[in-house]
Amino acid sequence: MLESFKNFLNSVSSPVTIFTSAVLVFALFVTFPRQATSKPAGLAVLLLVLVFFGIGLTDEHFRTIVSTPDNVPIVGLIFLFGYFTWYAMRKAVINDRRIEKGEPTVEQAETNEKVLVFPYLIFIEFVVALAYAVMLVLWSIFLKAPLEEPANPTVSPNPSKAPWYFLGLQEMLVYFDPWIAGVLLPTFIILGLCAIPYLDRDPAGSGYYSFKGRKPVIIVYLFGFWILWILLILTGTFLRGPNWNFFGPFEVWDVHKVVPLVNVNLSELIFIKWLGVGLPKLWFLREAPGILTVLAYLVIPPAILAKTVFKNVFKKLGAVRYSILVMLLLVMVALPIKMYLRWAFNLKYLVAIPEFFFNI
Amino acid sequence: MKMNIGKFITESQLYKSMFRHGYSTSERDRALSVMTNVFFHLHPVKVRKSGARFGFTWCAGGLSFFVFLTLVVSGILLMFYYRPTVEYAYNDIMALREHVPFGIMRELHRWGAHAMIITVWLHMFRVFMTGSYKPPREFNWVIGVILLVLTMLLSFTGYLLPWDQLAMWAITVGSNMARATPFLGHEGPGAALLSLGGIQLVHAGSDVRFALLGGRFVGAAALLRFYILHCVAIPTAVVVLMSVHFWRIRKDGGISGPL
Amino acid sequence: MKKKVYFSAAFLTLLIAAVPASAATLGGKIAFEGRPPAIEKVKTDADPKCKMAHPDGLASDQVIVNPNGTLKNVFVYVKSGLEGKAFEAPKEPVVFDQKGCQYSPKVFGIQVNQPLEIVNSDDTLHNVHSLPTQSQAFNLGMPIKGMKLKKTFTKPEVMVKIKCEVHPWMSAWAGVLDHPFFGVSNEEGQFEIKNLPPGQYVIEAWHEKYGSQTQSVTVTDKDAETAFTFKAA
Amino acid sequence: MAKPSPSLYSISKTFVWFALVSLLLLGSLIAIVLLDHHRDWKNWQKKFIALKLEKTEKELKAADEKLDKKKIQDLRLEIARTESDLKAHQSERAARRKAAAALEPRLARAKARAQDLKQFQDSYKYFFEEYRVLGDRRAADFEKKLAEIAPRLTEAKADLEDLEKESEAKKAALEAFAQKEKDLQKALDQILQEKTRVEKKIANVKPSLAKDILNAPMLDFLHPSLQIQQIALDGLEDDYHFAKTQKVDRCTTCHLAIDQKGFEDAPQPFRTHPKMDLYLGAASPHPVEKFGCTVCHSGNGHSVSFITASHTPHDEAQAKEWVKKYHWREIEKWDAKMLPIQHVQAACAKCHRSVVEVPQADKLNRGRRLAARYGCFNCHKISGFEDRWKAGPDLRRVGSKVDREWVIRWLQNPRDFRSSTRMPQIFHLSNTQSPDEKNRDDAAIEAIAVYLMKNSETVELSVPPAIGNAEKGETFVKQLGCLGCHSLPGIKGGDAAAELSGLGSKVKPEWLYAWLKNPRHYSPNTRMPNLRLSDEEAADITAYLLSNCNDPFEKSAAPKARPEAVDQMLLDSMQGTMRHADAQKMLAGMTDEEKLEALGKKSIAHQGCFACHAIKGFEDQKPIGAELSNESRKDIHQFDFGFVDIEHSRRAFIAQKLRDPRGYDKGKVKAYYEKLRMPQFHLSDEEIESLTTFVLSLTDESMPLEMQKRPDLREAGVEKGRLLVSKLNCNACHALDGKTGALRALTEDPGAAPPILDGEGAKVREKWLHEFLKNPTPIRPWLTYRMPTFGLSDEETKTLVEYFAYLAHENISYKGAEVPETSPEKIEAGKKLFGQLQCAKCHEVNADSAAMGASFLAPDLTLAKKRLKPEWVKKWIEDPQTLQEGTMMPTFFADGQTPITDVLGGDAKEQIEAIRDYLYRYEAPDKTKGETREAKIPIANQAA
Repeated sequence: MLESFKNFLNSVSSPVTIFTSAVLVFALFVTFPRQATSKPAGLAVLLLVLVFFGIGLTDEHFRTIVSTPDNVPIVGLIFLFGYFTWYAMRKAVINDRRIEKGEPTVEQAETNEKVLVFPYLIFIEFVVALAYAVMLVLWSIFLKAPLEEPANPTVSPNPSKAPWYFLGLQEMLVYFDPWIAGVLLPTFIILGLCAIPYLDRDPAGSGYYSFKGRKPVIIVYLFGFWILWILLILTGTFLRGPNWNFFGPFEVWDVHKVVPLVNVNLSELIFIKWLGVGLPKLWFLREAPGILTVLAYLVIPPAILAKTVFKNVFKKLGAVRYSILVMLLLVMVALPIKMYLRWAFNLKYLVAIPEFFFNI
Repeated sequence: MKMNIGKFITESQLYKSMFRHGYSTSERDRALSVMTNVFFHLHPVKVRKSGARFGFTWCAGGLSFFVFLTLVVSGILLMFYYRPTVEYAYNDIMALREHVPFGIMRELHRWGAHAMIITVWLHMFRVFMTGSYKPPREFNWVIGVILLVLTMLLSFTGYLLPWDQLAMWAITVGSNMARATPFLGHEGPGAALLSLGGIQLVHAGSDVRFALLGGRFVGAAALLRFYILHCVAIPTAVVVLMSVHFWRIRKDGGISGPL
Repeated sequence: MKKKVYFSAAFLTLLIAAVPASAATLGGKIAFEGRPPAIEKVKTDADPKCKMAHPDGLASDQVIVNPNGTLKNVFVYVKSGLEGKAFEAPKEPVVFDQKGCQYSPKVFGIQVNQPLEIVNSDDTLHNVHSLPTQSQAFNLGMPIKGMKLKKTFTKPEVMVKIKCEVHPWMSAWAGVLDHPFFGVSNEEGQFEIKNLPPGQYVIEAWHEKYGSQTQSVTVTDKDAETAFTFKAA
Repeated sequence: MAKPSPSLYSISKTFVWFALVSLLLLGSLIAIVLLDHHRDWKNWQKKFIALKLEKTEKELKAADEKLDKKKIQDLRLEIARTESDLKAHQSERAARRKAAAALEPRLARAKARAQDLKQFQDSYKYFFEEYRVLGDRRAADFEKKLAEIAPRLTEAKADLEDLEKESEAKKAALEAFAQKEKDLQKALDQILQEKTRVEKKIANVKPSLAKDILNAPMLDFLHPSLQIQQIALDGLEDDYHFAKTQKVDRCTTCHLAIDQKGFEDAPQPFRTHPKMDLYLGAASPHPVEKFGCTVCHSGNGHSVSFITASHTPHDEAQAKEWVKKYHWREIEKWDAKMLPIQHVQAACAKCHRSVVEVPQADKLNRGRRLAARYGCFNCHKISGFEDRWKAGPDLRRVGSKVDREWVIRWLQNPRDFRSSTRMPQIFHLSNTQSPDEKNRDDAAIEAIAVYLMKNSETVELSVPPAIGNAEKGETFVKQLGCLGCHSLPGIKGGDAAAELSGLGSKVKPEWLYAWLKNPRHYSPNTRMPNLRLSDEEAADITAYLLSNCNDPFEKSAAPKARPEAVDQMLLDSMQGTMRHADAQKMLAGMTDEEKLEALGKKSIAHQGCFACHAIKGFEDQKPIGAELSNESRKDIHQFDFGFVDIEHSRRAFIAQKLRDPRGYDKGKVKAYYEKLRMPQFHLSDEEIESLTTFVLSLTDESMPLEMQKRPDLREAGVEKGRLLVSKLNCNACHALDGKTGALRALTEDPGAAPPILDGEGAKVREKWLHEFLKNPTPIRPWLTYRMPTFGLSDEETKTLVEYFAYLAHENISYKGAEVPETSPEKIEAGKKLFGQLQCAKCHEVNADSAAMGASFLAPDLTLAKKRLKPEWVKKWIEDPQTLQEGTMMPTFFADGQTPITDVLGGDAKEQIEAIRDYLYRYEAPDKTKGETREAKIPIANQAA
């Protein structure tokens, strides 16, 4: 019974199912925030996750991976961020309701009252800091820091993984070349984060939890954080085994697992499969469709959007900021687009110019 | 009699020179507690009631700072035992595990580092959800983002120091990406264009990864570089930026709240 | 020097004191059942001197069944029951003679470090080659009539073979022990172990051809009798 | 005054929280301190202290029992009596003490005066010298001062000496009173010495409150009695991959008595190391301070805990026990795991390189021998073992020996023909069990047979001159020494060469006859030597050996290759290098026989037969096995355990590979030519263990040169010889170099056994040995065993001569027979002694002595002068037993005494030399010519 359940989970899990279902769950969460942040819903999800872990821990392989010292924080992170997302959303929903009713938000209600830092804030800080210290000490007592064999440049462990907080990037490497996944995307993430205050200029929602008034901003942020960052980290940590092959949560990491690598480039798709002619010899001819596609992706949607959905935004931000905003959004969306292209068409590169290490 | 001794102490010049004021529940004493204490003085005397609530801030920023302090202390203790050379690094870490008194400092430091990343992410998450990056706090948000990146770099540079397989290969995987930096990495797009008289300027021995590692692969030079980055360079930057961060919180109106 | 004598005398006294004054003699008989093997004659042609000594040929002394149906040359000794006791080696040697191209005695007991005096009473080259596994082996050539040599065994071992490399038929057996409680059956098939303190012992009887047998005996302060029986193969 | 600020929450409730978290933090900090203080090794040390205490107390009891109680009692009484005596003379003592004390101030003054004067003198000297050089006139002043002070100093010194003498006398007088007591006390101490020593030891060991305090948490930095023990090894290093650090072993932290005698029966970890004379002991070749522990045992020497030290159990049962006792688990992320005890000898090879056999490492040596025996070195390149010979027979002329059918039957499963064969099974193994694969195996077998026959040269064979007598043949086989290398059905012999069974079903008589007459005629590189058989002997042996047949084998089927299987296999093999259609075309143009030959070639190449057998067409092929030079350090992830469910460790992999070489193919989908190829040797468990030890010993880990056992020129020569000796299998007959000759053990009569060769180098002349090895001639005519002619090359002969010489610590000289110089008198004396000692009784071989049995014969002494070294002859006559234990040669000079007193003044040394000198001029009388010994000794003309 349990085994067949685990086998079922293993067989249905794949990057595409996990990613898609996460996106669906996310959509549900932001579409029905009120229901999602109700206590029963929260408890139900908590219970579900606990049951999953409970079952999982009976599995030797799952237990090994989850209890690897450096993976423990990620398990904690799931619960912590799950809870705080739920909690923040809950507060936002409460405030939204108050705003609807014309009442001030919880924070606004108290906005003119000031309390003495000593003792009220200081005490909270101290109690929390002490509790935090206790947590750290207990963590240190019960979990030994890992120490493997001495470094050996001639023997690489399989899989070799980056520290867990960079595993999202390592997971992106499946879909993009290092120069994008390892350099371009992180740069865009940092720049994008820095740009948030300059792109979201709506003064509403400052200093209190709210959702309704900031829906697009929060959805984009949460999508980026949960789906494109945390989910990828979880996949990279728990579901990627030797040779960076995908493994179900209860699947043993077999070094010898072989999966077919039948990815093709866009140029091959077009010239060989669809047109039935050979690949052009010149790289710019060969890659012309890909380059055009990428350029079109970067140019056409902003123009269309500026006229339609983002009309107001365009007006509010002006051309420069609008371009930056759209560019950031496009790069962000490029990741799931590339993922789905890969899953649907085995597409390897849109543009493949290995001569210049320039592959997209 | 007992009271007298207490009084004798609290009224002595020595005591008064140190504490200056009493410990009573009077408004004045409480305000003085904050104002006359260099540590508490990070805070204003009074804060917005909503901002003081745990439910609002989750104390994530404060905890990030606190765990940073823990890491500084445990890190300094570890520095007494650790030598960043390929001959000794691994042995020193093993010594911490096997027999050095309070070798648990290493656990505290490692788990503290993980905890700090999580708390910093949480802090950013909270700040975003309360819209606290909005004017006038835009720039402090930017500093916060930089601090977040620095936090991860601190952890990343520290990851190499045990010099075991886990460390070396995590750093190898992480730093391999630098190879593909456009123009600056020898396997990055555009690097081939940078040449002078047909001689490649960016190659494995001159690219950005080489600069980071001090070599073509993760070796003795990388260990030393990461050590210095981990113990000196990045913490200094973090401390400086943190000061700015804290100072700006005060200057931007304290813990955020509805306008 | 005198002091030493004094001490060893004192030591001996102590030893004697340690052994209960009452001691018994364990005697017995070695019976032989079945048909005695035919007496083999050995060829002594190679050495004229030996041939002269035994003109009619020399009978093999491997198995000697006495007229009274007992077996000669069986070595009987206390195998266990004396652990933890020490016994001084006697000064007087065991004499081991080579006479008429035969060893005499054929089977004998000797204590560790007790001197073995080897005598050649023949006017021919004799050779005494001991083959112990514990002690140092010796292989002595004795070309002169009447010459004597002294040797000892340093470790207990039952039995040590002694043979001659010149005369293949010559062989003898020595039982080397760290105590004096042993005996060899004589022409009557009798053996005697003297001065045995009371106690529980395992006694073993050994014969060159018929192997060894053991018995448990309890010795009181009275003389006791026991018997072994060897069967023809 | 502002209005009071609002409150956020109740402060007093916060105090509760505050208190709670503070207590929790305090608790966890205390937990840290306690956990930090609690270490496994401390518990072990405490247990050891208890053990040691128990032991020492026993020692104390023993020491106490040994004491002469009566004597102690007497001494004590005596001391008490002297003390009371002393009391009676109290007043006199006081007076003397006073007198002595009175001198003290005077003495001090005199001393001070002498010292001061000396100071002045030194100072004057300095100034005088200084000024004199500078030409200052004050020099004169100081010269004067110096002159003045000298007598004063002398006087002061004399005064001082007088006073000192006086003071000493007074003190002596005072002490005289107590002298007797002191002497008595000394005597008492002497008696109690041992007891006091043990008592002190106990006091050191015994727990005490002070020790408890010093071991307490937070105080244990001061001077704890429980401490980590470590051995820092100067010459040895831990290899941290491109970085090396000094090796440090902390094993002794728990293994506290590892190098102390007396704990042989103690429970682990306190047991004394076995064989202390070989390991750890200060006088042993591997003292613990120099070698530590992990260099042999491997594991993590830095560790002080059971698990991280990487203890490895030797079997399942121990693993279970450890889990129970120590919560043991295997640490995955640590490669240098401790060697399980049954394979620990693998570590010897780290330093003992370039030796054929490692002293005392029986299992490793056995593994190496087995590897040579089964031809492991032929298929697998292993550095250090490149110079090994092919394990299988030469097949370049096999057509003259056996027929095609026999080869087919043989390859089906060699053990069906001969259960003891070393030839492994190659076909029909666990990974070729499907009908298709079986067909392919059968096809490959016939194809190999065809190839071998087609590519075989023919040898000229001669028919035996007469029909042999099998019975006589059997006697010859037993008597000539064949059994040294060969066994026969029902007759136990050596196993270095093939068991001679079923030959009647295998070879043709002409071939066997020719082979026996001269093995090299058929196979130029064979190890089989030439026994110089006469035609008749060879014919008899041929008849005897052929009388043994293997009927079931002869009747067994010799499966034919199916043409479709042959075609398919050829197509598969051609696919790699040509297109399918071309291959088919090529195939169509071949006859069946051609196809088989082509497939045979492919199959031989595929299975690697040529590695062990010389086969035409494969002279330069590289063997197929993987290189094993660094197998013990190969990354564990590179071992493909497939679907075989065993422990993932090197040793488990190797053992399983040896047990079932094709087993790792289990459950895998592989094409015929992709399958594992190592053949099945049908090894016993014990052989597998030894071979595993051997494979685990293969490492390229470089040890510091000074740690390695590096052979000098002589040792290298010995090693070279040892290899040749093992190839030629000299030990099959001779006892030599610590090995008992196998044939000697089989021979009841030691005199009839092949000679012992220990000390041969000191015994025989190099020139003679060289000639003898090249062309052996009988020395001991009564021996039936025959020293064969090995057909050694000059180089090989030289190797052997050097080997014998170096082994006996001799220098090499190819000088011929030198006769020691002497005088006629001495030779005359020698002759006399020779007679009196009756040497000829054994050393003169004649019909009468032969009748006594071989063991009573000794070598012909006429050969001595050419053969033996004069120095050796002297030593030999003096004491043969020391030179060759167990020899039949008796000593005539027991304890250096001669039995003959009337020759050369009864001087044993002189006599021995005389006999020797006589021997070098001795020639045996030829009785057939009626010669007597006397007549044959030409003393006069030789002594001159």
